[in-house]
Amino acid sequence: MINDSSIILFFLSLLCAPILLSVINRTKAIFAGRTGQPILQVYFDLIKLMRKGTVYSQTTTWIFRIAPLISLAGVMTTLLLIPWGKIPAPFTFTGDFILVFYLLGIGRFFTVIAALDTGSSFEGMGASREVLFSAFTEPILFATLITLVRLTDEASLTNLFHGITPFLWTTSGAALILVAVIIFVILLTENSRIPVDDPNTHLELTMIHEVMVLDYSGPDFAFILYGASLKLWLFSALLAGIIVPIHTDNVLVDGSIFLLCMLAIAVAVGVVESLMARLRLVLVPRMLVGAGAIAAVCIYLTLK
Amino acid sequence: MNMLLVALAILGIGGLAALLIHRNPKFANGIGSGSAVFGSLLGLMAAILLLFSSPPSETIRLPWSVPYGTFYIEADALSAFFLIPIFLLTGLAALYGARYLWEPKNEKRIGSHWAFYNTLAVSMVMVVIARNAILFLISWEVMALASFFLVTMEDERESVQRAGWIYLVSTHLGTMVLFFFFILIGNQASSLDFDRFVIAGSQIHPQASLFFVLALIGFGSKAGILPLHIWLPEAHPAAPSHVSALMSGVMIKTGIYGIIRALTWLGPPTTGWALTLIVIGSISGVMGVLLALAQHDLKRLLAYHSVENIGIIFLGLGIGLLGQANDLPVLILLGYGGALLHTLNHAIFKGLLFLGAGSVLHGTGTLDIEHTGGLMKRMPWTGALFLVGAVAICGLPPLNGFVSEFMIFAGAFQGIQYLNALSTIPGIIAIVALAMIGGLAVACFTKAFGIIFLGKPRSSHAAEAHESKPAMLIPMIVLAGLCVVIGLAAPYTLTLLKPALNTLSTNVAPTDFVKLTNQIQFPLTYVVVLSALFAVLVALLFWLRKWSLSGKSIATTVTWDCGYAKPTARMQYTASSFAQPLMKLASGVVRLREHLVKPEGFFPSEGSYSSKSPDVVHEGFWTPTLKASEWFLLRFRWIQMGSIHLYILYIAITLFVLLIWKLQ
Amino acid sequence: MIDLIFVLLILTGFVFLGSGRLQFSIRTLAVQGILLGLIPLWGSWEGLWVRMLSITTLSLLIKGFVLPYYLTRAMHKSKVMHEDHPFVGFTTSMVVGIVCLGVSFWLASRLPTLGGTQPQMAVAVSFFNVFVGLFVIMSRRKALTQVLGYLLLENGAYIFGVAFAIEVPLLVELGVLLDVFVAVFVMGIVIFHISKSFDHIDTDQLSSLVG
Amino acid sequence: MLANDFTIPLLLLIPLISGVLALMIRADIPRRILLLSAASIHFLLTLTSHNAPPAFGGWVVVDALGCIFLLISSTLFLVACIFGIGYLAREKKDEQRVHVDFESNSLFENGPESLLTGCLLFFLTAMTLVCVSNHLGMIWVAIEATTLATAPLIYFHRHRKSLEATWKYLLICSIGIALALFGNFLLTVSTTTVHNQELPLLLDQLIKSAPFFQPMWLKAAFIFLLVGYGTKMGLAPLHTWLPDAHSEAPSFVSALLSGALLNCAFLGILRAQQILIAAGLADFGRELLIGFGLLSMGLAATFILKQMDFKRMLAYSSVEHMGILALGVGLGGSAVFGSLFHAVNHSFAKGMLFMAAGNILTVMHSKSTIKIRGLLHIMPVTSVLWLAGFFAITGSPPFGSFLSEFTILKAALEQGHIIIAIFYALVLSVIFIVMAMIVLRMSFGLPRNTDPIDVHESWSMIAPPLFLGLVTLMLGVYMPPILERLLHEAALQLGGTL
Repeated sequence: MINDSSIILFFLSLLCAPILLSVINRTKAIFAGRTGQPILQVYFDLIKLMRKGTVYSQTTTWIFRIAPLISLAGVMTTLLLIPWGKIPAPFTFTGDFILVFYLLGIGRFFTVIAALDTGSSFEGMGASREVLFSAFTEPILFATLITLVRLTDEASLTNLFHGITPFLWTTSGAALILVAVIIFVILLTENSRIPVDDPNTHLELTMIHEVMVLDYSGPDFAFILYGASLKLWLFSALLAGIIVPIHTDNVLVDGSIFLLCMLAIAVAVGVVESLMARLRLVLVPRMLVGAGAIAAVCIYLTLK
Repeated sequence: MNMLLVALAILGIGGLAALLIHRNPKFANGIGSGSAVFGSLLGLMAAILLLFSSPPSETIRLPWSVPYGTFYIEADALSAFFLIPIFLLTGLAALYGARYLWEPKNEKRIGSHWAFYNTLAVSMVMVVIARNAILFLISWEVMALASFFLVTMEDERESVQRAGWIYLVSTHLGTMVLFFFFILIGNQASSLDFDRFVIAGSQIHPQASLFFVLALIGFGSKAGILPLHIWLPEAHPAAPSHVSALMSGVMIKTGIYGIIRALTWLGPPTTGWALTLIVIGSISGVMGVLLALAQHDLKRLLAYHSVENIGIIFLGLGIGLLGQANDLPVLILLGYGGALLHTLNHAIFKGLLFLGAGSVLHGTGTLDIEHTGGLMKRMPWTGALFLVGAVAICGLPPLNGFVSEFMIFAGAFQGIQYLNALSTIPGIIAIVALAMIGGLAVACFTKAFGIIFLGKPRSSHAAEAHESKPAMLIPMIVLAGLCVVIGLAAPYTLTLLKPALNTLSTNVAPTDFVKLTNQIQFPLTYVVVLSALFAVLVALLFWLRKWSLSGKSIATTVTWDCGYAKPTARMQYTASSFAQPLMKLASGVVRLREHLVKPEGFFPSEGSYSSKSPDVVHEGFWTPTLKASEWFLLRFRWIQMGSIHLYILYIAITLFVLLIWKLQ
Repeated sequence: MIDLIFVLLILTGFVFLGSGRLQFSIRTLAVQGILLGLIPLWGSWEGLWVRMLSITTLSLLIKGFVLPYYLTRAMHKSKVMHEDHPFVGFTTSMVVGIVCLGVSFWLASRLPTLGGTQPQMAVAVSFFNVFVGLFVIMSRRKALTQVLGYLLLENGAYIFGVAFAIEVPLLVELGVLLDVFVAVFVMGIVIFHISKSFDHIDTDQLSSLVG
Repeated sequence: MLANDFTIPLLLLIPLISGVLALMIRADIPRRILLLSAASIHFLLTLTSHNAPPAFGGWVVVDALGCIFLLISSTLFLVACIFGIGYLAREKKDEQRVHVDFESNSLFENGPESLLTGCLLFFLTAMTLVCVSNHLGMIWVAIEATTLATAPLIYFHRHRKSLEATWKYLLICSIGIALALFGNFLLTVSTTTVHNQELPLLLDQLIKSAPFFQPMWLKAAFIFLLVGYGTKMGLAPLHTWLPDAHSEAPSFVSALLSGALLNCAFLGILRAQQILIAAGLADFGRELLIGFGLLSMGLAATFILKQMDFKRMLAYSSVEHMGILALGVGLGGSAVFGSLFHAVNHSFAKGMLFMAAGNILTVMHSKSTIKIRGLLHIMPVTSVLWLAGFFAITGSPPFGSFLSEFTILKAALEQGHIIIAIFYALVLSVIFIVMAMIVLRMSFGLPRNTDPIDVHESWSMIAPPLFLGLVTLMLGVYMPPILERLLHEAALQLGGTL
């Protein structure tokens, strides 16, 4: 069904998304004992990029040009299906989460082939790793969804989140905690944060997501950066929806709780990034398989 | 019905004519392909009419003078639904083939080719509408033989001969199992007419599971489920591209049809059957896509993807069965609906992809992915159309592949939602498998598309590739169009499924049926709306970028090369390097034969790496089995040693034994 | 008296097994033929003298004289006088013969007696000759000896026929005789060809067709 | 029906007399014309012969069973003659009297054509006699006669191998026949129990009074008859002469041997089985037949695998199919119908294959399944026939043999012989696989550059096998009502059900 009221929230999230990135950076800065960049830095970057011209490699074709549009549009569309915690999403229907992940999928598809379009071996490398990790994350995500569906007997995100009540936490908190952990891990992976990937490094060989977009510049790169922030928002929102059981019917209260939770998640990510080192690439699959194992445990818990 | 028969007649006569005038290749080609195209057009209309005809099925039943045979054909909704992809692809592939085959080296065989092609078309139709075991088996085997001769068209190639033999053997063994299936079930029904086969109406028949297994093996070998899939990766690369499109797109679906038809006879299913189907489906799906990922021959890769998609269809069927077993109507509709729709979809995009592979071969002369690259620039149309197919087969919105996978997913989730602990297990397996398949399929097709069409040419083949003629592009355009249309008109495709679903979900009350179909239509509608929004957003962003770039510099330069002096096309990521990390992880199930020559010394002169991935099941199971039985049989060769004395000894011994044994 | 003939028939069988000289074997066969010819005289023929006589004379003629004569000629043609080293030595062959005899008597005893005048012994004797015939064919090298063995086999069957004075119509009777005759005749021709194109008639060397 | 009192006598006399004539005629052309006309007249008579009035005092009649085998033999004979004449003409055309045997590079010449023709016609006479005679003794005489008539045919190519083959054929078959004679006598004795003296061996009378026969003697008789005629029919392990003879005889003769001769021997066994059934000992015979059937099928498979000589391959496939026939009759029930129908299919399909093989042999000068490649490019039509024949003989739809083999399998499962059914299906599949290996390898691929290219395939080479192929194809999709009726009658005679 459609909740017109939530449309505002959709635009709101489009607006706020980049803040999360800044928050992460700020957290890291604090840990490193620096003052760090201003909270709106990401917005400045975006605007700057939008102002610039652009450079295309002569190897590339229209695929390269269309890819950023598609991935950004994809993730924007998904935000129409993501509720703010207990506040229902603009669109909600049975199995909407399937659409969410497949929309991310098409974005990924085009980012990857765009990387191959440049014919650069580094970007090829990045592409290869990207598909490798996504091949792991997708089944795990769906496994966690199985758990949630079993727990709440609901099959759409909004209802799922509604189904997560304090009572549910008391009855099957263990499963929920595990699910939260898994989703956090996946958040780190999908948004190429430490310990999976280091967005700040400048050694192409070590990067995954960043290396794929080496050849972008100007507005295209702005789209990509913005898309990345939206993706971060999306996963944080999923996490938030799971860990916040409280539900007052007051939109303002719920909204603010949700936002606070989002910030908390961003801080958490920052903390992790400051405390952990980047994993060796070969270890990443191991970590993901571990997450898969946890997911299996969750499912087992729900079958009882 | 009459229209259908007329279509068949056109196909048959056209094929015969093509054979008779094979001395004049030009006419033979024209008549053969022409009749195929017109016949299928007519047939397509007939099929659609039949699908929505007010008496749900039309029947022709004539006496037939062969033992146990009656000439009994019927076109109910299920048959009609399967007729649609058959005729659709037959026509388009024929249109494509007419141009594709038109080369001097083919002139001698073009007549016979079209004869077999049309025979294949006719026999596939007969398989779908036959209602008597003898008629069915005859059509079934004619289908196999016709396709066999199409596969072995270029018989001078060693690989083709091997492929032909493997295909022939596996299909024959499958048919043998079908013999048992039909005979046993026929003995139950004391008739070989399908309408008598409905054994033991509502209660569970003691032998039902046996029949189920037999049907699964017999039809599964045609559909290409693991471990009976070995003929697909051999046959599809061997066949001419439009034939591979037809076989992989439609012919293997007759196996699916057979299983569905068999299920309608076997009475109420058990959760065990559902689990079986889902386990087989998951294994076929995941293994199929993994093996595909390891291939460097484009058509082999596509062939393994057929295995994968058959797996997905099985998952759908499994969900449907799960619904029947626990009478959960919504599952029946979502599961069977998804399976049927995916059957249609797979026919469309796999046809598209094989035709695309055909024009790659036509344009570059090679199917080895490693020798291609940068084709997007030289053959833009093929590239774009192949891209559509690739996105569709990965099941990504907004194209058709997503719709069917969505239905299966939704079905599985609903199952998890409504069923009790143990009977959810099939659903869980299905979901995880589907998710895995999804991720891996993306990996596989980004590799295929990216390496073939993007980057720089890796060989001279690719460097002077040329775009195909319109006659070859038009069919692909039509198929690509269908991918988009079905994707964007998802709720309406449901009306296409409804009649067929109605015949399958017998134990659902008509009122519920309507209610449920609407209930399914609802999410699909939203999927479509959001897909549309997505498209709109893309357009907006495009406009936005245009606006922001207006009046600014848009430079072009070399790809960022980290300051390497002379980057060459050979330095690009290759298919094998792209797939390598996944292959490393999957090394348990997918064997990778690597051949590496390391660069040696201070001034390394040469180094090379090549890898190929033989089929695990083939090498691990079938070959040893054959070898063993051959060894066993050859043990008995001493019997015929040439010595007449020995021969007479046999007679004497036989006589003695019989006398002493029988007269005591 | 008739039993004497049967005993003689058995003995001839043994003689055949023991002898390596073809000439001698052929003579033995001739003797057997004559004995066969005599058997019907003890049969019960109600007023069928003509028939009885004709058959007697015919078999006497063919089995006693024509075939032996023809075989002798064939032998001389192929210049093979002696069956040297057969697969199974002559003494051993005799032993085998004794075994065959035992088996034949056992089989005969298995078959219940049917009232009437039929001499039970005939059954055993004919079985015996059939088996000996088979054994000879598979234990001897020379094509000619194998033909002789075949005749022995044939006689075995024939003994049975005449001893039970089976009333097979004359036509068939003649047919049988004719067939046997032609068979031997054709075999003779083939042997002749063999000896011509292989310049030997050792059938164990005729083993090029294998597998 | 146009059948009249003279039908049967004519059926016998025409080939006999023309055979004698053929021996005397020196010139080729008139002799060939004689052969053709005799064959065709015989064929026409056969068509009209069903329930022709018995002749020679009821000694010869045409019952359904006989009529089927008569039809097979006569048709096949006619077609084979047409093919054979073309073959002889080609052999004569290249003037030199001496031919080269390419396997052993030895020289050989052909036997006199007059002898060949004469023996062919005698062969036909004998076969006809087997099919029509109502008297076991006469059946015996006739079957022995077929042996004698065919020996010279096998030895038509005068070289060592064919000589060896002929010798083995003669000796083994004669032994078999001798045993059969013994069987006949035993049978006669077993009839004495009826009223204390032997009955004449007239089939219908025997069947009437069979219930009173002495079972023990009858069993002994059947064993001897089975082993005897089985040798001729080629049931394993008595089949040993078969591959040699088939591979060495001229192809159209091989076609006749395996298409008609084996059937005649089979008919001999069937007659004995009829009596057993009437005597209430049906199961005794059926057990034995099943045993021999399965053994033959299994053994054939081992020898078709990796067979080096394609004519031998066909011969072993005949062993297999004889096994199927025996099995079918042994199973009883609807399998009997299937088995008789299979006899028809097998004869035509095998005839087709042997003729195709003959063409291949004349063009490629080799019987090797290894050396020959790419026939599709050398002699397209023949190799298409070769492939079609392969599918026809292995019982793939839409050929007739599919229906018959299917029927037998169905019967086996109906009667709950699960093991037998599985074994049967297994062996059929194995044989399909191993034959496919050979046949496909021969047809596909590129010919060696030494091979002749675009050979002219004359009508006399193509038409006969093509015709037979079309017949089997026809039988796969449409069974003529007359044939159906015959088969059903015959099945009833053999205690089969419908």
